[in-house]
Amino acid sequence: MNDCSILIICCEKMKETVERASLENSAVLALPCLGRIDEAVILRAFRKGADAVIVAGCVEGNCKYNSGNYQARRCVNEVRDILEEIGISGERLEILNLSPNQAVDLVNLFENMKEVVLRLGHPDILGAER
Amino acid sequence: MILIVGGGKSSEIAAEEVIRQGAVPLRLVLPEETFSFLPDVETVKGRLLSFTGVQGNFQAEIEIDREVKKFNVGAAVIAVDETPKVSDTDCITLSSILENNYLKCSGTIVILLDAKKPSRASHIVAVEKAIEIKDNNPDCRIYIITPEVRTFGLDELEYCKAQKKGIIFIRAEDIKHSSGKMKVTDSPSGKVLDITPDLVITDEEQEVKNAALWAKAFSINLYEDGHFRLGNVSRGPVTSMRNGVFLCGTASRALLPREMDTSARAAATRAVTASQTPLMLNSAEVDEEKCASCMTCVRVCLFHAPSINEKGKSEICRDLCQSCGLCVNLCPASAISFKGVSRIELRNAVDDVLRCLHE
Amino acid sequence: MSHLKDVLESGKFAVTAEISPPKSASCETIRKKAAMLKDCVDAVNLTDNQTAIVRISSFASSLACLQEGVEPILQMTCRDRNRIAMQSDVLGASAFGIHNVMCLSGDHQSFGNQKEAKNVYDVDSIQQLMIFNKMRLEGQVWGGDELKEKPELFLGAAANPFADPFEFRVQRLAKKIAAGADFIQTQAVFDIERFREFMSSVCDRGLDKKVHILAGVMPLKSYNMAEHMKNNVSGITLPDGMISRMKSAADPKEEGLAICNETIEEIKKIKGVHGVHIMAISWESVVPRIIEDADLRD
Amino acid sequence: MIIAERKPISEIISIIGNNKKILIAGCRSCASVCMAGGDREVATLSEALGLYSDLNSLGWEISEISKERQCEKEWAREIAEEASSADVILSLGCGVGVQFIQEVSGIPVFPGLNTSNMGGPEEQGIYLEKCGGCGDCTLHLTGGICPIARCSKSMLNGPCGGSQNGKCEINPDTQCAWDAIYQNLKRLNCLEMLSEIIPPKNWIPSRSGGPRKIIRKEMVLSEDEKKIKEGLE
Repeated sequence: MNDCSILIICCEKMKETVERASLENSAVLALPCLGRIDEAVILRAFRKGADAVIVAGCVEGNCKYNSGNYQARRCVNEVRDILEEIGISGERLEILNLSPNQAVDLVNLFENMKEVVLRLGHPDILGAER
Repeated sequence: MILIVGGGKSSEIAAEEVIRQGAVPLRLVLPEETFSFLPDVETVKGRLLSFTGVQGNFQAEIEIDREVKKFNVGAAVIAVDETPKVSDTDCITLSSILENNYLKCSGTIVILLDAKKPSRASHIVAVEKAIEIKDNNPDCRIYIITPEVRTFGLDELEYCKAQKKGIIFIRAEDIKHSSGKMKVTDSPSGKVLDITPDLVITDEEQEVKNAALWAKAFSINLYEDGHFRLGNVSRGPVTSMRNGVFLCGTASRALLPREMDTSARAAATRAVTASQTPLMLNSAEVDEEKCASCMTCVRVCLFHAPSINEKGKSEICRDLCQSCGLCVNLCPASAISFKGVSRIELRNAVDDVLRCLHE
Repeated sequence: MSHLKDVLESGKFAVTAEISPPKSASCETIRKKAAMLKDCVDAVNLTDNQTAIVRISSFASSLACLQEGVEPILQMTCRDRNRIAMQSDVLGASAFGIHNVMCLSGDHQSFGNQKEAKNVYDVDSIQQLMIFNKMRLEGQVWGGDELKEKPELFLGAAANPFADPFEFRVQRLAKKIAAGADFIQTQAVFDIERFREFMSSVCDRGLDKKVHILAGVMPLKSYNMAEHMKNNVSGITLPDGMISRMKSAADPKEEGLAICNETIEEIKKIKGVHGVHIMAISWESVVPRIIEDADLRD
Repeated sequence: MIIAERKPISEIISIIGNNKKILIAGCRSCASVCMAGGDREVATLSEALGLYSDLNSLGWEISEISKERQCEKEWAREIAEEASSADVILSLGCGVGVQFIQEVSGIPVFPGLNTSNMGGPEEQGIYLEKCGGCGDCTLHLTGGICPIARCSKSMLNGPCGGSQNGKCEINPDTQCAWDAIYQNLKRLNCLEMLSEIIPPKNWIPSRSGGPRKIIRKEMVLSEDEKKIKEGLE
């Protein structure tokens, strides 16, 4: 079951780090700043077949626009509550604050996120392209 | 052309560096401010009314003795320095020694360093001056009383040299100073010392005059203690929160004399390069039909870009918008957007990115 | 008409106690407790669903108390009754010989066991006094309709010298007196300093001449009762000294009674206090002993 | 403004029951300002319900619409017409909006929000009740702070015995309205206002006097004007 698909949402600055980590079986969605993510984007990702979503942004305080990663954390917490209410485990969604040269943290999180997906299996979503 | 604000030392170095980089500096000083004359730098006394436009193409409106002139500048450097607060007590201050030299005084001299907001260099200046006074007349007695001796890095050698020359440092918190007599308790040992000084020199509090005035004109923020807020770490050391506006001088960060020099030159260099690389960010736009005038965008944007216009709807100033998309996310009526991050575009982006993952 | 009224007006140092009606349809416990307090207190408060917990009504408890030969003080909160129910209950009480009525704002229902109930608060305690005062003086219900027979009432109210804003508390007491309060029972006194300060400003304004003030005292039974009082009973300030005494006491009950005794001694010295109100919640049996120790009965 | 809060999603799901085609209707006035029912919240709810439907293969069809206000018959009618093919309409407007749409809609209209009170933002994201809508405003007597709405016991001669360091007895982070009134009158130095007793309030104009109808006489069209108007429609 290596076909688990994980979406990584990151900001402009992180894009290069995420690509350098070249994680297989993952898709990358880059936005001008993490502050742009709203709940609908993450919920849409799950709806379209993502087994897990990692939100990767700069360390809090380093965001070029100052509030990007704070807002992303608030959004992730809100989505986790909604997922729990709907019946999807909140462990499938994680936010990670790292500095551009710390790709290793992303790889580690990616690995144990895979284990989470292995343990929990696919959220059998009818509409998702499989 | 580069606009340089401020009349102090930092602005001189910045202007000099701008010329060295081959650009033309325009120095702006407030009418009531004093400034040091620089031969080949045009200095203007006036009030900055507005600073619009983007990096590489700013328009500065300056009111010079009741006549409003427009200047087109590529970038700006705010090189304002802290000035000592005029203290009401009549004793001699550190800065006054620098001007009219008291080097020839004798007897017991006490240098008291306990101002709440001293300039970062006050301790080193005090130690250097003490050594000079001691060299001039070796038989005078000098005490330096301070809760903590703040000489950094190489200046520790000065501190050591001063002690070798017999300058006595007392680390004291409670100092009673009345009618010519001083009672000082040395904190580490607790012993009380009685000193009758012939001359008392103190260091003064520093303040940034008119910081709010400049911040408003340039739409940049201040720290709580009134200094100019630096841009975020990822923007670089001498940046402000606005592209194309750079900060140096002690009004943004407490600096040692050497650091003032490097920070002024750095700001000038960045300003010259910025003026030659115009920045075209596509700013967010508001669909006035949908706007509920709920002020969320005004409240969340740290760059003061959105404001409510006279029609009661939100309007985003193109010059200040960093196109980060925070307001696009939080606008409850989804009235704000710009190319690439609208709700539909983002929804399709998620669909595409996941579809090609599954192929 | 009201024994408590006669005692207070005769200048004697009045003593009142408090019985909390049980959560049951029988008032046996009230009768037993009333019997205990029979000849050592001037009157007994019957609380009205205290802390918004459903108990047998104050009216019924007062009747049972009266039948045992102890003068009741009927308590009526603004939480559960609008002005219609209040005025009709007061008429009933007076008809059955219950003349002492105490007007209270009442604890918010979120404290009790009916948290989802809708509260009333049609009027507040001061407006309640105004309404009852008009009934007993002019023989009219609020709005002017005549009553065939006027109720005879001796009106009481509460005052909390330990609540904020402290400097406004005396002025609020003045408002209650203007509205018609005859006697006042204060919140339990633990912080004697603040109570002394309160009483001195009461006397400065000559209010002690216009109303009978009874100082509330509450014997502490245990350390965690003291902690409970300090943290989650609103409007009570407990000095830390007292709490540590309770904590380190070998026999907390004795220590509590000792503290209560000391407080009463201090209160007796304060000018303007016309009596003591002993709130020994679910410890009514100790009241005679408290009165004994502080020789309140001459 | 009217302050409302979205119902928990699990409750919305149980309200929808086994209806299949759902139109979510947003409102761009108060519900948007308090971040409960604007376009953004409609999009979030739509994705969430879509995800739930996919998860349990219920095959829901969710469509979205947003109007300037739901509490106008014209816009309510437009929403109802948009829902021609839907089974139910889930309105994210306040309670007023739900009822306006239901009046003109042939299919059931369910509330997506819990409408709470009239107030405003204390800061971004925190909304406080300010007005109780009692129909007989006496703010001039209480230093511009309304005890009917902001005192837990709606007292007119407060504070009660439970007010301590400016907080209400029922909840440490609820401000005691009467403490605020006292401080405010002190600041405006008209503390003497607090010495007069406010008599029992006339509650007739309030909700307890029955549902209220406010009429602006000079704005009501005459019968024949209405006929002419209807003729045009």
